[in-house]
Amino acid sequence: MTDSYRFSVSIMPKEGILDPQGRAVEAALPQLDAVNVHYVRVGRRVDLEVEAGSEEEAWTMVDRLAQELFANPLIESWQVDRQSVTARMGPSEK
Amino acid sequence: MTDSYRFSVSIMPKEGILDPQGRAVEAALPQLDAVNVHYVRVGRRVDLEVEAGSEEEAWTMVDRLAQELFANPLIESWQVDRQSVTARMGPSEK
Amino acid sequence: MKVAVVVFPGSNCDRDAVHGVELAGGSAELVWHERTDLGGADAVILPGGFAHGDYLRSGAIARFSPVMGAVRDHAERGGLVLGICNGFQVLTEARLLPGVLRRNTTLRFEHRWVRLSVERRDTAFTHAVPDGLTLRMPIAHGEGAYWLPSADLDALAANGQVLFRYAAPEGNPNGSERAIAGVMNERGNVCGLMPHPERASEALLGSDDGLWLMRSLVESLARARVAA
Amino acid sequence: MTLLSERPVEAPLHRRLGLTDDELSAITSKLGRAPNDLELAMFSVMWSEHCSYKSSRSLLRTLPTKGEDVLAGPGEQAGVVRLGDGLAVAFKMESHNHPSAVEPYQGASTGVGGILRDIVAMGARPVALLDALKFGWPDDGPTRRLVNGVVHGVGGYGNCVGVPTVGGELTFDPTYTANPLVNVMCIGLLPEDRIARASAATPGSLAVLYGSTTGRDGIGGASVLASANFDEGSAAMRPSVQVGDPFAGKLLIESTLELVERGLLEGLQDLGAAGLTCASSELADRGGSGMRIDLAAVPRREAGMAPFEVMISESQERMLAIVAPARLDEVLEVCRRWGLPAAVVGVVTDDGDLVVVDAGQELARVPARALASESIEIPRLAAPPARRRAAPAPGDTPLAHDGLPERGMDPAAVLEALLGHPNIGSRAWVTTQYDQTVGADTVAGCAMAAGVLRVKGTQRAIVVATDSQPNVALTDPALAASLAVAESARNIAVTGARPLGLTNCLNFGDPGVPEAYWQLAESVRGMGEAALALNIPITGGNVSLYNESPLGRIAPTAQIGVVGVLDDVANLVGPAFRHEGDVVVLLGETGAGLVGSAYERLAGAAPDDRPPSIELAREGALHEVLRRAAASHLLESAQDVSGGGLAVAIAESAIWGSLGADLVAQVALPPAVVLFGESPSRAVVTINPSNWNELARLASGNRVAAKMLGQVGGDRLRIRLVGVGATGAAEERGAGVADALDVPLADLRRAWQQALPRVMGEA
Ligand SMILES: Nc1ncnc2c1ncn2[C@@H]1O[C@H](COP(=O)(O)OP(=O)(O)O)[C@@H](O)[C@H]1O
Ligand SMILES: [Mg+2]
Repeated sequence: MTDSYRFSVSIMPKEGILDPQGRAVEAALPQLDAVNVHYVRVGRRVDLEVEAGSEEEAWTMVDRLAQELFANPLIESWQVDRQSVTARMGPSEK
Repeated sequence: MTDSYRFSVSIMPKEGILDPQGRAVEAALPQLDAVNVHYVRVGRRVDLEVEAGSEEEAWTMVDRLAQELFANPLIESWQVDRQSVTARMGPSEK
Repeated sequence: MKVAVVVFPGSNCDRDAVHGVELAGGSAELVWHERTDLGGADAVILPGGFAHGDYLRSGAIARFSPVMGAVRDHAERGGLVLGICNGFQVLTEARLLPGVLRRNTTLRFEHRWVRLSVERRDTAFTHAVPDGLTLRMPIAHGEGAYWLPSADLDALAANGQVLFRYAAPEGNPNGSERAIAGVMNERGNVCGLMPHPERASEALLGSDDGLWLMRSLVESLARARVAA
Repeated sequence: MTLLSERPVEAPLHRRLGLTDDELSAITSKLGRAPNDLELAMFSVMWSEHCSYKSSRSLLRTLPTKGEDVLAGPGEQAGVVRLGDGLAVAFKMESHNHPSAVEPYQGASTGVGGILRDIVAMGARPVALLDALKFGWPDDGPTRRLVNGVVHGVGGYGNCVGVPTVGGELTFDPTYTANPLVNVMCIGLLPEDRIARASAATPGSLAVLYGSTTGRDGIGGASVLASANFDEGSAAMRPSVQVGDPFAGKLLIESTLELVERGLLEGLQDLGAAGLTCASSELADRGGSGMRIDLAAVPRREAGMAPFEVMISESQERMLAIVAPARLDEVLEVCRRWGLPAAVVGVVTDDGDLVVVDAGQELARVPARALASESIEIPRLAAPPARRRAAPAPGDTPLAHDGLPERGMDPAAVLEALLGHPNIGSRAWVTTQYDQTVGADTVAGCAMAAGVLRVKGTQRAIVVATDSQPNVALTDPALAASLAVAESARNIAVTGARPLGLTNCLNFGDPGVPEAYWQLAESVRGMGEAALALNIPITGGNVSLYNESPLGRIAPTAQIGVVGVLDDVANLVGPAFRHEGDVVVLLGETGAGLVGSAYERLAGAAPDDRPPSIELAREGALHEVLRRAAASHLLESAQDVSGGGLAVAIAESAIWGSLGADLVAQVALPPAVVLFGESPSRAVVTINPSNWNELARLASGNRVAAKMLGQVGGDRLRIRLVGVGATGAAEERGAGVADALDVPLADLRRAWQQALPRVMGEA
């Protein structure tokens, strides 16, 4: 019998690799008079749910997907976070 | 005198709004024999650093940017997370 | 001689590639991505398009299509593989070619007529190109900025793996490192380029320079046949 | 239920759904009883302006739609005309204005997806797209975001599905600031004898819904958005945004074409506005049958959808096919292979009713015809505005003044200003974001007056163009519509091609306002008259009303699209100058009237001035001359005179050919009219000197004026003006004759290239 494990994977351009999107955002900031904002980096986030026999097993699956599918290790780094199953992102609380 | 506050903003398709990217990924998962993966949603993540007089001030700025620049409230929800300044995402530990 | 043109869901230059091969005197047939063989073809073309939508990252999903196993085997046996645009992206994602094709530095989809300098004319993909000719053909992509760590770029050039560079007057349209538009593997049997030779194979359409590349491919197969 | 909770609870349901009390009683009498909520919701979307054309149908009936080459006309999902060699072209234009105002990227991309499906639903493979875009002045952040979003959205869908964008229009005008226009045209190619029909004629046949799953997308979009005054402020008006999935769209195109090519379908309709309700009721109505839809069978994306949500959902990338039971397995297999969900959601019946059941329980029963062909029509009141300028009658004497109010203006400076104007300058900023060459058929993309696509396996080429005249329409909508038809057809003729058919998109304001309805009625009249005179059947189109905002009503915009054929692509004539020494010839006569011209926008016009008039017989004669001249290889280049007038037309040919010219123009009229007036029925051609006599004979034989202006050559554009009448600086000096227009080509090219980057704040 299996359980559901929810993860979010963040994929960001590696440090030291030029990020044109981040640059573009920074360039747009003055128009929104947001002058004190720096080091903008733009990446991807993938949320998913894994059916697995154990959390260990679920982690292995997510790590594999992150490395093989979601990120290109040449230029991107990634980070996997475990989320509570209830925490599917709804409309922002803000 | 001001401090640096580091945030990451996750922008995801709203519940109920079609997520073509998530669907395309999900449809392809069997080819990676990852059959037990569901509810894939693909969004964006923006990391940034704010210079502000107080954390309060910094949050206000990020919330505004999230709403006005990063996310389209009609179809996307967003979530802001505070990060320790040191925690700029480096190459993955994996 | 037969060329297999792979059709991924979302490929949209597959029929154009067949047309290009036929103009060059070859014959081609479409091969659905779920196939695990190439139908006995002598060469493979991975065509342009948006395989699986290319939402995540161009070519990221396509590299896992069943047919890619056959493509890999074909390449390992020394068979010719040509990736055009999205096909180039798939080949890099599959690590059959070095490098990454990143988002254009313009952050826009770019459709432009460009000019290519041919860095080597002694390859299976370029031997028919007349000396001194720069090739005029269109690009049409959003993720075509070729990238490698600069040390690897030096090695790539040193190995003679750089086949095409964007040339004047139009120049580098997408921010590719060292204006690289196309590369091949060390063995010289797998090649990828972002511009579209198959769309520039008839004067009526604005240029037939691309035909030199299609011819090179088709004639290479003919030679291989004779040799075998 | 989203839709129902959107408006104040007090109002009765039918009003909250956008139905009037009259409409409710009409529904009640058609049913012979009061409708239930689901039925009411279905009527509300089907009887919306968007689906029922209730305000415009009576006008559209007056249009000329017949022609021996017309294989499918209005009423079908797209027009189809015979191309030759056993082939036909399907084409149509559609608007996605309000969705694009709400969410520019998704609005534009679902607009492209929608028109693509109309063409595919005819069984045609889409081969070209054109996009006609109208925005406010893009000097502020919001408008720039709108422009960027829409252009990105058009490309995002078209590029991905691999259909080249080969033309369009881009116009900036303050009246579009809060209500941009996104009109998209699609052209498809199919064998003459394989037109798919949107009809369900055989009781017992199955209704198969395939493509994407059904979610809450665009609930209320059709009824609320398309039939209520659009107002940014009121969130209540906002639909749950439709999101496009071009990848699914591409799979839908390929799977549908395979289904049609293999003859597996009896009937086919795409799901657009009003979703399943529209497709099922129209299929049944056209087939004179009925249909029974089982909601439980509809593949969903979301849990807990109410029946009405499933019935009117506008989830994209869906088709409803009518399939004989014997063919079902083959159909499902094709969908499976293309990775598309498919399900039998209904069966064709013989009782004429559209019946909706859920888990065996009947939820709605409505005569299909009552929802579709027999939906109501609303008689509207038309009243011209109090003050408006009249167009001069044909042959009217030109006005005395020189139409150059402000002083010290040098013609070359005016030309540079015009070429640098965002409505005239190079479109490259937009068009480089569109794949123009995928398909390997594009002979001319977004560069010339018309897009040109060769047809593989034949000598022929398809030629397409789209135009509009909103500035003239502010003064005279009927004239403007005629001028737009004439310009589109002229764009076809200059290539040497002949027009096959015309489609259009009518973008207007609230039909309940007599002046707005008058603008619509007049435009339809003008469009019909011109199409009839130029002998171009109108095979379809689209009407978009309520294009208003708190800032006011948009300029009346009849967007015209014409498809033509060049029987031998070898005879194609381009607009660029080609050789030094070629002779530059003006075909047609320059007429008075600067109102509505780009020049007027720049310099203003005299209070007693008017728009130029058009003589349709002369327009037709010009096209005849252009075609004959092209066919007998007399022409080196040909370019129509339109926005910016003669000087701009010549300057464009010079820029595209990188060749200057040294010309002399006779000024019988005010110099500004001669150089920058936009009177119709003119073209600038270049010929080898040895061909002059033959061209002159051909022209005079058709009563078309032909004047030699000078020669191609050099790196400057020089136009000397001889005859009386001076403008600007020359007049200041008391000179009797105007200064020559004399400027380096390089300067003109720079101004032309910088037009859009500058106004978008990128240069
Ligand atoms: N939004 C657009 N998308 C694609 N092509 C466009 C667009 N706007 C203009 N074009 C193309 O740019 C060229 C110039 O447009 P326009 O000035 O309207 O030409 P014309 O006046 O001859 O109709 C034409 O080829 C037209 O198709
Ligand atoms: Mg135009």
